Amino acid sequence: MNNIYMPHLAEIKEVIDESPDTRTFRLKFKDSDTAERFDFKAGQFAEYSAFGDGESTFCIASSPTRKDFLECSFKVYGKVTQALHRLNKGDTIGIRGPYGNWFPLDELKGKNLLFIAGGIGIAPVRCVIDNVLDMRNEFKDLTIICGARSVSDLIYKQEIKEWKARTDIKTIITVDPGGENASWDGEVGFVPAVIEKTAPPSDNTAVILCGPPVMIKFTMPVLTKLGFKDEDVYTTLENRMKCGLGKCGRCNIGNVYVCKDGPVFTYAQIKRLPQEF
Amino acid sequence: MKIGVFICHCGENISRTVDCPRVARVCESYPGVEYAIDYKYMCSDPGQNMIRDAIREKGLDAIVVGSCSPHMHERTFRNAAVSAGINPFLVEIANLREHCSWVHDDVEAATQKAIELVRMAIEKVKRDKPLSKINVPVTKRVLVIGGGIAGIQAALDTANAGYEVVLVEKEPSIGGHMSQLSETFPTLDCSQCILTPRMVEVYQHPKIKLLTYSEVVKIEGFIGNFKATIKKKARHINEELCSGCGLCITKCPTKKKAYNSFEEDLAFRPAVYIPFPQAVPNIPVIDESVCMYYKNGKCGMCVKVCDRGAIDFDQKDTMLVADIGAIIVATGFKLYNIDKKAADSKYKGYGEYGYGKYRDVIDGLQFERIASASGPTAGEIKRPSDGKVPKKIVFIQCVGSRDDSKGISYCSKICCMYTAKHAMLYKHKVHDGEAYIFYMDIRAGGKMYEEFVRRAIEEDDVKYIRGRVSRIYEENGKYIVKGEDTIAGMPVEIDADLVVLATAMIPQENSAALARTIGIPYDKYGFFNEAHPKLRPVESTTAGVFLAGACQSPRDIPESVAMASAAACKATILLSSDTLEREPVVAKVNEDLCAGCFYCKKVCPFGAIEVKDVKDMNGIVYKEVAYINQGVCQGCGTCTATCLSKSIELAGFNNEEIFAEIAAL
Amino acid sequence: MNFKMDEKIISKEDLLKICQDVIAKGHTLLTPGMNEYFPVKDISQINLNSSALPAKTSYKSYVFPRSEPVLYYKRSKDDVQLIDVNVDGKNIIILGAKPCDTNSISIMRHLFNWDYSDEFFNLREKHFIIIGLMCSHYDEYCFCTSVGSSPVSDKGSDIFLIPLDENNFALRIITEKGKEFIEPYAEYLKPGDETRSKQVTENVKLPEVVFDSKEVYEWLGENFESPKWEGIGNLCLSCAQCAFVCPVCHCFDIVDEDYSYSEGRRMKNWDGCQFGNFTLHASGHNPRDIQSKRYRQRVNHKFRYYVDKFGEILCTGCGRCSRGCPVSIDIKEIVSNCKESV
Amino acid sequence: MDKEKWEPKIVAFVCNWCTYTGADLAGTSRMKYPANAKMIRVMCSGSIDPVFIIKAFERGADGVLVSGCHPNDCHYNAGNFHARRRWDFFHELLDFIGIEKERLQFSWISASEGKKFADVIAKVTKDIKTLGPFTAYKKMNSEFTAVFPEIQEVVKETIIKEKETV
Amino acid sequence: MEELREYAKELLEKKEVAAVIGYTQVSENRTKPIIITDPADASKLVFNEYCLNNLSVYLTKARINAMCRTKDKIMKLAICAKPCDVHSIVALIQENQVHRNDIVIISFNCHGAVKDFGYEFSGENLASKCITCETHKPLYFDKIFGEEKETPKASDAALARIEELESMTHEERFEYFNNEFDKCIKCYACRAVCPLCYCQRCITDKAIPRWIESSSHQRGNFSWNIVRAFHLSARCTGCGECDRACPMDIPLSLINRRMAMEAKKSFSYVSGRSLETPTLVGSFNEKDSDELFM
Repeated sequence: MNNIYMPHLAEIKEVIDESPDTRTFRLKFKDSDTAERFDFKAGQFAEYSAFGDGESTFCIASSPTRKDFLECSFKVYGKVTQALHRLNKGDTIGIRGPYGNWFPLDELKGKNLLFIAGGIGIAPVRCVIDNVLDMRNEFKDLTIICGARSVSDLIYKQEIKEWKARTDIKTIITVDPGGENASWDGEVGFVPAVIEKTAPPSDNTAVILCGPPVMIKFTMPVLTKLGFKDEDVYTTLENRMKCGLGKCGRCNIGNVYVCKDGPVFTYAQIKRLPQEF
Repeated sequence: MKIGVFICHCGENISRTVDCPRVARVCESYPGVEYAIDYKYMCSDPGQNMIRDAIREKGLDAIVVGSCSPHMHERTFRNAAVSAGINPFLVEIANLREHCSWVHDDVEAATQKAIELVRMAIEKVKRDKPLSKINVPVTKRVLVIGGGIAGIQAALDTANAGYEVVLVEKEPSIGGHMSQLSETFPTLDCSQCILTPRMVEVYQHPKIKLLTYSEVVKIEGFIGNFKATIKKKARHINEELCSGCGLCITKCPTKKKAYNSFEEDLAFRPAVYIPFPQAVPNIPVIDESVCMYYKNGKCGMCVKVCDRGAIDFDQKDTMLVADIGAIIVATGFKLYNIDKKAADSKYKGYGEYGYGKYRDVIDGLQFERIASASGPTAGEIKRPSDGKVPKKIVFIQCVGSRDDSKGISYCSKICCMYTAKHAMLYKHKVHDGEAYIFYMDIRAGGKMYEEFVRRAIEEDDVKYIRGRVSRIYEENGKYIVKGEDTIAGMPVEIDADLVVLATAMIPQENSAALARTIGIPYDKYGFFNEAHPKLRPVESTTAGVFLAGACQSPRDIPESVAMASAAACKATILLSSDTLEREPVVAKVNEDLCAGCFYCKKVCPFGAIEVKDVKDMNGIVYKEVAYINQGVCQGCGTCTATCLSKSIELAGFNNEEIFAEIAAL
Repeated sequence: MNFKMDEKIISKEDLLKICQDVIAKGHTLLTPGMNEYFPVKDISQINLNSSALPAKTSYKSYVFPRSEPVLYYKRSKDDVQLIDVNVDGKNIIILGAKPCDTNSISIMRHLFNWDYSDEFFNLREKHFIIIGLMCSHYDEYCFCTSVGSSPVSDKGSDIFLIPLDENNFALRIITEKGKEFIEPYAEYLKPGDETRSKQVTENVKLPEVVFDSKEVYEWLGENFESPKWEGIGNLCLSCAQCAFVCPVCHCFDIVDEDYSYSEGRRMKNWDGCQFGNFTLHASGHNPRDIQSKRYRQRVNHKFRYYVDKFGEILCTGCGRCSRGCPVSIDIKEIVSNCKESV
Repeated sequence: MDKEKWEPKIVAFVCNWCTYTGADLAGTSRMKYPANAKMIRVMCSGSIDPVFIIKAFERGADGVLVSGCHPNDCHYNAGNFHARRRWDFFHELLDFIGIEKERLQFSWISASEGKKFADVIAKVTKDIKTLGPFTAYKKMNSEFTAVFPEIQEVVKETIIKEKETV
Repeated sequence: MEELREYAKELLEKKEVAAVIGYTQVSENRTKPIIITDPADASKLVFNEYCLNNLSVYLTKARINAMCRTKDKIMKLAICAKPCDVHSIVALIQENQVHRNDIVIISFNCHGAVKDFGYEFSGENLASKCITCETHKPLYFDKIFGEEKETPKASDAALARIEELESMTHEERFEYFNNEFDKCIKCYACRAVCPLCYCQRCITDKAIPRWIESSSHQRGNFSWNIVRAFHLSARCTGCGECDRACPMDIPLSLINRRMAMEAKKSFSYVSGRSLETPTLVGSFNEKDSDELFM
């Protein structure tokens, strides 16, 4: 029987502590066939199992262009993330996926890209960034604006360092006021304020925006002011999901099932949905 | 999470019945266990180093030690873990010695059980959260409850150490039972003579605030931060104005209206009185129940004679509130009232001895007053009924004590000594008198105690009869004491003039109610429980509350004084630091989920739970939730089990941890 | 799937003989009782009564169990072993299904098969043989006619029965599956008389059509923020009785449960959109935090979203949800009065 | 099933101050008692939730013991009094639902009653052995045990045996 | 009836109350709850033998309480309550969910309510709780309507059932209850209608730790039903709403009643009868029976 709820097993090859409550797992499928067949696009998500505690949904954080391993990052919130946090290198987890739609990178080729990420929202954005960097010449200017509550909450410090080192990307990192420390050399301020200050040009530019709802709420007016169109802003919805298959009904908003019709939506699409996310 | 498992052999204590290497091997195969090893003595220095090294080298996040009871070495292993950088609350102990190897013979069964015990600890430690100690400030003032010799000693020691003391005594004067005694064993020195200077010292001490005729009605708060509410009963005499001249007492027309309780009801007193001449403070009290003024509004003689205008008929009870850092409870004892005023229902009386029926059947304290130079007979031994000097006197020991059938199983400890003293005093005063003592055993353990009893027998010719008295009845002005001599194996009958019963020492009236007010446990008799019978004899289980004297169990004077000094010392240790660290095992409310039923508040034994208002955007209260004062909470967790919505968790023993233990079974 | 209507006549006695045989073959035969569709142990339990109200619950749980394992797992330190579940492919014959129930499986089929196929559902459905029975009674909660069905509709049935008189039924073979099922019993079938059955069906009193589903669809689209929802939300107590007795509600939850230290299973359990924690995020955020939003979701999902997505109303008009509602909230009344002001 | 060989699984929830310490004393005094009971230490008998007992039964416990300080001897004054009321109802409920009273037992054991602790454990173990495995509860897992036949053999065997007797 | 409507209208018009929670007629033998905020709607109120719901469940609903709190005024809630519903209100007051001064209790002289909607009121169709009811007059109220009438006689079938169950062996009882609980579909209608199940998040919805398995298989159902019954022990006032709400006809109130009998027998306590008596849960007596403990 083709059991759509049956996950693939993967081994935790590496555990990276990004911040006190956020972790990245580097995963490798136990079955090499699965590893070969597991194809995904930037923005898609998966269901990760900690057997005994359940499944949790988060995006795939590594780029589809880098196939030797899969990465995911999660923040400890609930039962499953707590259980995942207890696991060590060498332990086994389950993965179902990839699910959902993706950022339409093919359509965005030839454009400038502006990446805006806050908190754990940087995980899907990182996937896109890495993907884009692996085909750098297909895109024009790249700008990354990335925010965290404090320096210690900032995740992907290693990746950020690499992005910063590159000359073909403009990378701006900010922490919320009060979250800086003595050695902090980045910006201090909330993401919307930093965007307003940097004022990236809006022509021929698509925005990839991920972060907590409150950040998105305050960022959108700024983007509009800077001339970005709702259709050019791509973001993700984070409704609660269980099955990831468009069955369990949990993520239904209006006539979309976020897990199948999403999670990537343009801001224009989101505006047309019932505001239940 | 990487867990290290360390299995101790405890020499052979564990390894004799538990296959320690196998336990370690099996545990290593459990998820999350990074490292497992067994060792001869985990608590030894090399053992602890092994733990430290493993934590550092393997990058362990938490450890489980399979060893002796956590009550033995939990602290040792926690300290070891802390020194290697692990939070002490990420250490769990599996009790493989007391709960396993020592109580089982079968190696296979014991090993299997040991594995399961360790597995439970592993699962618990996986869910343990790091905790840190709670700091609370300390109020530098001690409350001493009870002004007997123990309370006096505790107050003086504490005050001399430089801390403020509030001494609360329910009677009009301090002094307690010791002030009633004639002479004290085994030295036969005058009780009043050694006590009075101490009483005066208390009165004059600048650090001691003395509240007589007062009672503690409420204790709130917690160690270092108690709040005591004290009821100062109306004396109807202005303490500020009274000079203690005593004119009101001598002029009071109600001369013999009330029994004098200080004289154990062997004498009378007027409506306005001081309990005894050396009373501290030397300020009288007006007894409303007998005063003419309160009966018919007339009289007022005392007002007329008091030139300082100190009489205040309108005085009311007042409530004082004091911030307190530590409490010393020294409420003492009372004597078992056999049928005197319908004895406590939980004890069965001694109707067969005729106490209360025959005026010449008295108890030990009454005899003390008769023998006392300041007593109603001015120290002459006279019997209460007709004032005749008794020629034959019978003392009966263990009346109430050591008698399960009457409800008291314990030995009152001091009766053997004071009865010997009584007999001796009698013989010293009535040289031709005969003194008989019925005893069960003579318990004279103590410095010079045995010698004292020997003296009574050998020098003063006190006749000891080993046996119980079955009945006492009156015949021709004599009291026929029928008993048996179990050594001679024959019945005994003595026609006594006076019978003195050494009745049991029992806790003060309402000791249980007081214990609940303060929040300390007590035993089935009402004696307060010490925290540990051997190692913490003067501490109650409630942090910051200490015990002194006979409120904890029958004690004689030197023991009471020693306990008082010890309690004072414990209290001053507590007060010597500005803040104190508390174990973080306290409960916490999830305010989002709390439904505000306050069952938790109802069950909290410490009053640690308060009502907290949750307001909406307009500042209107829309919900009330429970809030736990972490300083007050003692961490019993009763609230967590009572909470229906499971919105309270006890740190260190939270529900997830216990579920994990159950799941690992 | 629909074949040319083929109508026969069968006597009650013969029908019961078929039932007897079905049971003897070890198939499950379900028939409606007062509370539920129950497996028949003895044919005396069968009561083919067209004038009964729908049982309190439908036979949904036989195709979509209220709680079923989707996999078993066994953990050890470095590995996890997964064991797949075999859905028991036992034939289930549902005898006397109400027309308001027969349709339910085909409505749910869309959901369980768009893109990803839920084989748990499909395998069970494959082994279903639904023998519908015309309905001749309705109460104040019935509204099948308003959602495009009717008491005489054979939609969703493999075989449909129409009582002609006390002892005889017209037997319509609707699907190939039905045909296959009935073929071995051809001996019991007598030639049909369509005029007779037509006469019976035409005489059935139909519940009044109380709303137009298209209008409701429109209204819902325009009145997402209507104050009406608040009023209903205040009355509704947030249980999921309505969802759990509904023949087409299909939301579920997935949870793991351990059975021992290392073994356990992953369960797929019914869930209800009326529960407050249905959409609750682990972070504490809840998109549908109050009952009015949840009730709005329920109605919208049934009468608008599902139509958008799959072209059918997610409702069969059986009225179970309203009949069982502890506070007597009547979905029919709500949608039929939707246009009235609050 | 070999009833002689079968060893019951017993969970004891004990308070830290009295019963746990009493058990320590039993150990220090080298008293012997059966190894069936595994102890879970909580701070006070007042903090034991009835759901713990249900969880223990779910996890295959055949019997549960709850033990705390004697009345008035509670380290926290009154936790055990509240516990006493709670257990009165819970025990009555379980009895009504059809769970034998011996499956869940209670005791007050003070820190000085090492002997009593050993006796109580022996008694509970004996009672449960007499009652036999808690098959009624374990049968609820039968679907699961079919998948993992190697676990909980006991249950399976008893179920088979029961079927045979029927 | 007119008096009731007039009174409700007056309360609303004078803005003394934010809403009146009452009953309205749906069809001949059926009523349903209604929350009235507009004085004009007061005419929809009814009170009769078909007023079956225990409306006190609405008193703890956050959205309804929110109606009482406006920026400038805090208003009361009026509630129509049968004398037995007043017991629930008393329990809610004791558990700090409602303050006596925040509500207006409109009560009635009651002579019973129907067991099932849709049928005539009679001795046969009499709610189980009415058979043994001793409070035909409310214990607490602000306004009372209706005349005193005789309650139809009926036999106490529930008690007979309890006695019958108690005479069974443990195995038989376990079998019986396990089969009953097995029917449970975990719709939690019993919880939703229970006035005393007011928790913000029920124990069964907690995932860390998972207190009760959410699956509605035998084990999960068994746990849920035990915990539900235990949490209501000594609290349940016997309104019987759980029985009525249960779509699977599990005898929930039978267990509640059995536990209430225990409260009465061992502690002489009946829940929800007096505002002065302390609740049984959350209090203790040193003299409570020690029988259970070795």
